[in-house]
Amino acid sequence: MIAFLVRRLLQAIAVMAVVALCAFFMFQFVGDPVNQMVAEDATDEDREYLREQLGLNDPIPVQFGKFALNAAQGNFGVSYQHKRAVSTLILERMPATLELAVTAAILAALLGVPMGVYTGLRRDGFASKVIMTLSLIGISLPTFLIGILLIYLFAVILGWLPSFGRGEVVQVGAWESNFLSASGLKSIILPAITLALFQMTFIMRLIRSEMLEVLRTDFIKFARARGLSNRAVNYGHALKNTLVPVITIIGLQLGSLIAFAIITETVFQWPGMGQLFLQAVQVVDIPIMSAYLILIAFFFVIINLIVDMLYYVVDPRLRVDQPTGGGHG
Amino acid sequence: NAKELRWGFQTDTDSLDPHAHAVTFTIGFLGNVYEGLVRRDADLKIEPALAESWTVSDDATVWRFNLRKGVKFHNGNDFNADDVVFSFKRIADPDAQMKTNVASVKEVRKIDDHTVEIITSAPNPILTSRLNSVFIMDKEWSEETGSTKVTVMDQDKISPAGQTSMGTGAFVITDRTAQVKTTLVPNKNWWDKTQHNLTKVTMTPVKQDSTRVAALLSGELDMAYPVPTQDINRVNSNSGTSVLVGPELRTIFIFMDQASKNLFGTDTKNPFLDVRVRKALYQAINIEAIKKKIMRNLATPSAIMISPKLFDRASDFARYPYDPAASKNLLADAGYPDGLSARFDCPNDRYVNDEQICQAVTSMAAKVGIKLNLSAKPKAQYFKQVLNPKNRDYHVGLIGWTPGSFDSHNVVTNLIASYSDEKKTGRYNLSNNRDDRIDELNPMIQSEGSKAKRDAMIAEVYKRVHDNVYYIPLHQQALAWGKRDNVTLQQRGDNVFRFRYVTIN
Amino acid sequence: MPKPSNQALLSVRNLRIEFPNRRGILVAVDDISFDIAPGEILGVVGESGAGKSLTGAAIIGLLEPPGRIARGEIILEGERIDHLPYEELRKIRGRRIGAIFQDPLTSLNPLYSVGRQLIETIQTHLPLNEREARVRALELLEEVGIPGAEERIDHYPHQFSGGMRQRVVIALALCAEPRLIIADEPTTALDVSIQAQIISLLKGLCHEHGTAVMLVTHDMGVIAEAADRVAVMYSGRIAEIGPVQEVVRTAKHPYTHGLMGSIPHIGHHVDQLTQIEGSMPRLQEIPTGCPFNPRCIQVMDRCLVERPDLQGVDQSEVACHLFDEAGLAAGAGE
Amino acid sequence: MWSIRDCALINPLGADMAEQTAESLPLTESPTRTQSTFYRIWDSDVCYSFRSSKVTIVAAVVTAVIFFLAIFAPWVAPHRPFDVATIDLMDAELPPSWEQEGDSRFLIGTDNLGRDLLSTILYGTRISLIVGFLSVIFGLVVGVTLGLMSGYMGGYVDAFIMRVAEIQLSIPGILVALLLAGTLRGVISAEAYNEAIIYVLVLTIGTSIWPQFARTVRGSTLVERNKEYVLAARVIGLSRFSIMLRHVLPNVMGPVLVIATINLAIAILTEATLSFLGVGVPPTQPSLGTLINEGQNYLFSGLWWITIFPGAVLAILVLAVNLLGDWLRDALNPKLR
Amino acid sequence: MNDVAKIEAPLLSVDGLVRHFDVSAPFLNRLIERLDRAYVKAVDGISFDIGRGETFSLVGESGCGKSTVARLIVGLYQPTAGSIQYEGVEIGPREAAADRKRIQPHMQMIFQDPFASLNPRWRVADIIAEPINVRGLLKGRAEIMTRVGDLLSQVGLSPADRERFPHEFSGGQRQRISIARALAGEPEFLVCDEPTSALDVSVQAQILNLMKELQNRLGLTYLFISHDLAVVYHVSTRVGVMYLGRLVEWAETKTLFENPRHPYTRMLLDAIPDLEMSGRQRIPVAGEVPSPINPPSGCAFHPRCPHAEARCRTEMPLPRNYDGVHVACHAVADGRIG
Ligand SMILES: Nc1ncnc2c1ncn2[C@@H]1O[C@H](COP(=O)(O)OP(=O)(O)OP(=O)(O)O)[C@@H](O)[C@H]1O
Ligand SMILES: Nc1ncnc2c1ncn2[C@@H]1O[C@H](COP(=O)(O)OP(=O)(O)OP(=O)(O)O)[C@@H](O)[C@H]1O
Ligand SMILES: [Mg+2]
Ligand SMILES: [Mg+2]
Repeated sequence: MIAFLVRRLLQAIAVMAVVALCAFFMFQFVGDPVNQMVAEDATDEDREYLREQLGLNDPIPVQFGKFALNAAQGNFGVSYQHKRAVSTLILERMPATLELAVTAAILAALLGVPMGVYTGLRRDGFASKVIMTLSLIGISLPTFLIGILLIYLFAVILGWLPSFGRGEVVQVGAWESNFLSASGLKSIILPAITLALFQMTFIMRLIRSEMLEVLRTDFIKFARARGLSNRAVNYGHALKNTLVPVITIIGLQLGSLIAFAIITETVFQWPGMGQLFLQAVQVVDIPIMSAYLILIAFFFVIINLIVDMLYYVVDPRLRVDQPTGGGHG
Repeated sequence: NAKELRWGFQTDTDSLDPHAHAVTFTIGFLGNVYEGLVRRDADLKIEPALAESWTVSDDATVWRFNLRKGVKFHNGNDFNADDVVFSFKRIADPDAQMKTNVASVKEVRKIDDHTVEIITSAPNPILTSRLNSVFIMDKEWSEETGSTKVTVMDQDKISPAGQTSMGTGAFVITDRTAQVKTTLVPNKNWWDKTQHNLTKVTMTPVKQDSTRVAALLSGELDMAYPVPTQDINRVNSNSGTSVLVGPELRTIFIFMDQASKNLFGTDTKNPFLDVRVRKALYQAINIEAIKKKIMRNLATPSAIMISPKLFDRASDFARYPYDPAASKNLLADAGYPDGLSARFDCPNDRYVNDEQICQAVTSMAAKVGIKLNLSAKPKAQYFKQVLNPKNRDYHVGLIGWTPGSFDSHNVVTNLIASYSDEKKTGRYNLSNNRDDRIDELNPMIQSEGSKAKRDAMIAEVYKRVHDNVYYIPLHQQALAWGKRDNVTLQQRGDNVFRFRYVTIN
Repeated sequence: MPKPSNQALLSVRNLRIEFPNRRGILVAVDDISFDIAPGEILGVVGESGAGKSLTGAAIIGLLEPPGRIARGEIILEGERIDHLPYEELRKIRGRRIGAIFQDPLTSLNPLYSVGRQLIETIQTHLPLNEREARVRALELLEEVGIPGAEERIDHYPHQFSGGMRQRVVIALALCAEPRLIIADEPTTALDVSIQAQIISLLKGLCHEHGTAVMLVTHDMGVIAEAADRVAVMYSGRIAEIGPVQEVVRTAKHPYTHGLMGSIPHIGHHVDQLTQIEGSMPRLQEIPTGCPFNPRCIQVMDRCLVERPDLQGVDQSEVACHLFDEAGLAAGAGE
Repeated sequence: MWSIRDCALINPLGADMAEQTAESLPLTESPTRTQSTFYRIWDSDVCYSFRSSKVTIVAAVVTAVIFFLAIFAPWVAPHRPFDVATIDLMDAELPPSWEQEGDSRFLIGTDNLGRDLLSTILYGTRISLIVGFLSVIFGLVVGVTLGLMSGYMGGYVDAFIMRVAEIQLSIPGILVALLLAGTLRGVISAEAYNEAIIYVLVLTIGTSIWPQFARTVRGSTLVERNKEYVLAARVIGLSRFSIMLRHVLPNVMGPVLVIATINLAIAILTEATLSFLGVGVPPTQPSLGTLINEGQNYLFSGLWWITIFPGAVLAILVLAVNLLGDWLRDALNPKLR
Repeated sequence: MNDVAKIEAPLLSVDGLVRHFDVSAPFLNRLIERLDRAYVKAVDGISFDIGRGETFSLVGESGCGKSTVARLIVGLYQPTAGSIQYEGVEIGPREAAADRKRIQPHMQMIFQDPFASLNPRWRVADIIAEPINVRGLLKGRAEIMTRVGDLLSQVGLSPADRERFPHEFSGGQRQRISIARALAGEPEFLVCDEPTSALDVSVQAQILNLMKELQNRLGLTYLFISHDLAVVYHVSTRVGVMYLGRLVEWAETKTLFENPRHPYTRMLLDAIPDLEMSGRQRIPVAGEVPSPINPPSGCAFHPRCPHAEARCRTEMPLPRNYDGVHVACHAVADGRIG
């Protein structure tokens, strides 16, 4: 297990370094941060001074080296736009994004899994077909349009839910949470649904097709032959055996959940990291962009780690211990 | 009874530091908290603020300001000349982007506790027009909190003034979560008479246009701006909300590279060297259609490059008429009977409906035979590309300008005078034309004290621009502020929102 | 047609299994009947695709759709079970009928420990708590000959060898001491020594508990060793059924005859094994009359048109026109 | 796992070979065999399951119609929306012709710049389909090639390809697209960018989806390469390359096809999302996504048709393609017949 | 039975063949968890010869390495050590790749699973034509198709079956298709890995008969692997008994079955089910199968052997020739059993 963790850690560092490097080369072309910062009537000297201050005159490898060195010490620099430490900015925004992404993931799983199981079991049922078709809405309209339509319906026309923001947040230690106030809870509904819709469809379809496979296996037939209850067979045996690929995909999709959060956060003015990033792109706030990308890579690595560990929990065949039984085959 | 104003703009203030950012919204917002020696009223006229009165020497280089007595900062500290000297020093720091406002200031001298003298390096009759955004901070507070300098790019040198504020203004920030919400309450000890009836103000940024409009419609915001032009009808037809429209100071115009022999990056001869071609493009543009269809009448077509509000002789000028036939003739005269083609660069997230305007211009120009290849991109990339006087990578482009000093000289020296690094002129002369007469007039306008003479010289410049079609001015875009009907407020042409004029019924 | 005997544990009457499909209906098993008495092992042999596994699946009610029982009855201890609702049938499965499927590698859920699967099955059928169920599971594992059951019970299927896994599958089938066990090719692909262990285990059960077994296999050696009676299936029908000695030694149906003749023997060398020419017809092309007629060396005109029914000959029953009154002499001569 | 019984329909190689043999063997059973190639395809299980599912037929017809209209847009469309000279700003924002202020020249109205919406949608669908298809094909070719190599060759090749895929996966697709499009805009000239933007999108979206194909194919290849038919091919002495191409590839294509159909939808939506983020196709040549994004601004102001029509086309297209994908997934799975 | 064959130089000769599979944990795991490298010694030094026109059979417990030997011979695995000579030419090691390439076409293999060894997406015609195309034996589509038709008739199928897909055939027919494919390459040497284990006896008989007929007609040489000792008895000229990666005994078929010497061979023969119903109780081989990763020291069979002595636990017995019967057993060498 330790070896496994060490290996993953090394991989993680490598992945993050490559991500950072790629990102760094790209930033060159996103735009010029200086123009976004100076007054319109600033002189060329002013601009040159600022350029020097920002270290933009160094060659890229030097810039990257400095960045990597600082980043390794947890120092991601100062935001050009906000004039604050990037680490603080991102930490401030993280709870919002994580709460949104996690709520969406849970929502997607809570709806997607049972619907997937159901449509897998009743492949030809009318209800299954309806569910399958309706679920396609989740992937047939762009997220931003769904978000705007939801806002229009629930905030403007019905006036039931807020159209933007996080509502009242409650500070719990360093963490600002939505979940502890009524308005916070109300606020998260629409963004979470918007974000979850795609994932839900995906999970549902995946589970369905995996269920269809698993239900035909011998051990399911054998479980029925043993007279186990339907529930035990469908959930205990069939569903559990779909989990390895489902966990893989959900893990991979969590990454895209965070990416799609950029759009959801923009539409719902959700004060998360995605919005911070998007704004950073607009004003070429390089420190924020690099920190965000590294953070996303970090999340991905962590998620992958968790996914791998879940494999071990779910599937005993993947555990590293030596087979104790004599024999093969 | 509590009168809370909940309002939203498309972004948040960059930070609360009054000197660090050269960003209109940030400075505009902080103007509710901080004050300068002078301020602008609802009609943008300069009026006394922290200075009760001032005098200027004849050569317009020494300004003496008599400071208002009894003014207190929000923390109760007295306002005095030390604070002024300190603030001018802080804003002149090379890392403070507001430093351009004091670029002409050579020295600030404390005469006594309530008198200061400002000495400029050259005659500057319009100094006060820049001083309204030189905000005065409390010296003691700044020293206590370690805010004597603005933030530089080092994690350990972050100025606390970015996160908290200490001004003399009509409102006090009580609570702020950056990018989420900033809460203000009225300053009970404010020196001026209050006109508003607010008890609390909350500001929330809402980036997405449709979301912002939705929040206004659903009553979650009392005031929100900008309202996209196409949504104005919707907001007006909604019961309880309406849009307050008014002309903005920003002028939108088209520039054409008039220096390069060949179109940048091609072997094609630059057709815009010929005034007839420039005029052909001018006359191909149906400005009324743009006004009606794209701007929904929220634009004022303009013949010159400054808002008529800022130049009294604006009415002397009239646009060349929209006349495609004339355009075609001009092109034929210039030797382009079969038309010509050039690239058209355009920002897509900077001005009101910028991209649509460019698309419309493209289509109109195509009708007379000028084939413009539109390339629209985000401002970060657009400005990087066009705002480089050493490498003018464009043929035709679109840009907008608000004179920071609310004065024509700003336009002339930045946009019209030819580019010169040492004279610091023409940094934004994107048309890249060189007109010796204008270069001659430019310094004269700056130091001319007489308004009539000055206006005449400015008019001469604008006439030359018009005759030679150095630029194609389009319009002044309009402001559209959405609000609930029970809110009354003053809309300023510089798009700055002052809470002190707001009342809620 | 044989009468259901009173003491039969399982009676299959006129079972017909169909696969409806867009081009028509495939009849995979057609009108087969047999009984199994308590403590008896019925061997089932026949060409691959003859319908052996489907018969087993039908008895336990696990035909996969679109397969269905089109006709016939399945009677377990005097009670008809083929049309019971799912839940009723479920209670019979595992409790009264145990099943062992062909492939030990895939019959166990790889994600649960052997013990968990045993305990789960025991608790489904018997009113035992977790601890008692575990004790019972341990007993079972020992019974099927897993050494060190105490330690092995918490292992996962992949940690067992093929032979041991097959024994675990048997233990699972035995959990609730069912009266009938359907063992579908329990030893295919295992080497002879593991095969021997499993056969002796099954035989032991029959002797000690009076369990009835339906044993499907290709291995004639296993049949000869273990079965009391044997049914020979061909193309969805029973060609011959009778005591094992009689069927193996004096096969009556030409197919059985061919089958027995095809077995290579150690000790006496032949250059050429006897073989049945041709191959079994596909389900959609079963000829009229006797399905074996295209390959039969003793084919008669009657075989081409009239389907033979099972009829008693000695202690066996045979479905062949050779044993009709007219043809009796000809058949007996072989 | 995926044994595909009816190669004729989904495996061009198979169909191809069937024809060849049919030609080269006129001697045997010729009367039945002339009809057989077509008949066999028509009568195959995949075709049958297609013929017997009304939903699938409708989906296929809808997809075909959309494709037809998109491909033949220049001939079908009543106006030429990409020719700026033909657009008149004064025609802007006309509602559909059946509404009161509608104009009979513009069947379903015009957009905010005066383009005929119907024509714009037709042309836009074309762009969306190009982006969708090319990027899926790009992702598919790259992913399948790398996945095959990774799975078949194993060892360092496998480790390297999978690490690269991991890096690719750890930057979510949208971000890759955002940065890559931004970068290219900075690197190449504006004209080139406008010309190239479609291919840039194809490249970025394709880049972000190849790991999915690679992982899937690698997984199936790992299973297939140890199957005895591959070993048999090796014993026969076939080269590695031929084995991968001729033996393994057709057997791992099943899930690939299914992923491809879903990703087609995802690619089109990603393109729309990118234009929402400001890096889409140029506004003068809008795709469906750009149109929806443009129209989205006019939703509140009552100009519903600018979003609703392209939105509906997109939704219907995605729905139809996915229904086809669903059907294909089930039809190709012999266990589900 | 074909006595002439033995006198000639052997067609295939295997000497000290070894194949180990590395099943070690990844490097870092070994480093941190202090594990050693682990190898499955699937084939651990075996030698035998096969004469032209002969059938040599390998029998033994599941997992003893029979398939691995087969795959080594046809070049699917690289040997870890040892030599494989075909007509006196070394084709084993990697360096001999050129020779292997030249000789490979003379060998073919029939795989255990008749369905898995046929590409499900190929038509029978293409499957059978593949070796012809690869070897370039014939040119022209029509000619090849005629040949395919001939081959199909030879294995008892119809030329019309060319157009069908493998799944349309029964198990026995598929097996014949793979035989036809093997024959299409016109091999001299055929490796058959459990070709009949999934078939019922009548289909099995058909296939065995065909193989025999081909041997008689074309002089093919077989390496035959099976669990079914009766089948082995029927087809082989000579039989080798494998235990845990080694050959423990090999001899003429009749000799081996009538007079098995190695204790394992004896136990194996005792475990054969009794079809004659002579009332003989079969005795399964006692004890658990040892792990090929950590095989027992000395003679690998000693934990299960009734004749084991101290020496058996420490010293590995080498095969010795007793009148043409090769046995690797201390007890036999010592004359304790015989
Ligand atoms: N799902 C199905 N659809 C159509 N036909 C089927 C299906 N399942 C089985 N069959 C057919 O039913 C017949 C009997 O199958 P069954 O599995 O009972 O054979 P078997 O006697 O057990 O053969 P084996 O010895 O190969 O296991 C076969 O011909 C088979 O093709
Ligand atoms: N590629 C491989 N990697 C690791 N171990 C292997 C590999 N191939 C075979 N083995 C191991 O080598 C040993 C011998 O395997 P082999 O397949 O040769 O056995 P076999 O005698 O053919 O068995 P069976 O009768 O079950 O087919 C087994 O323990 C097997 O697990
Ligand atoms: Mg079966
Ligand atoms: Mg083997």
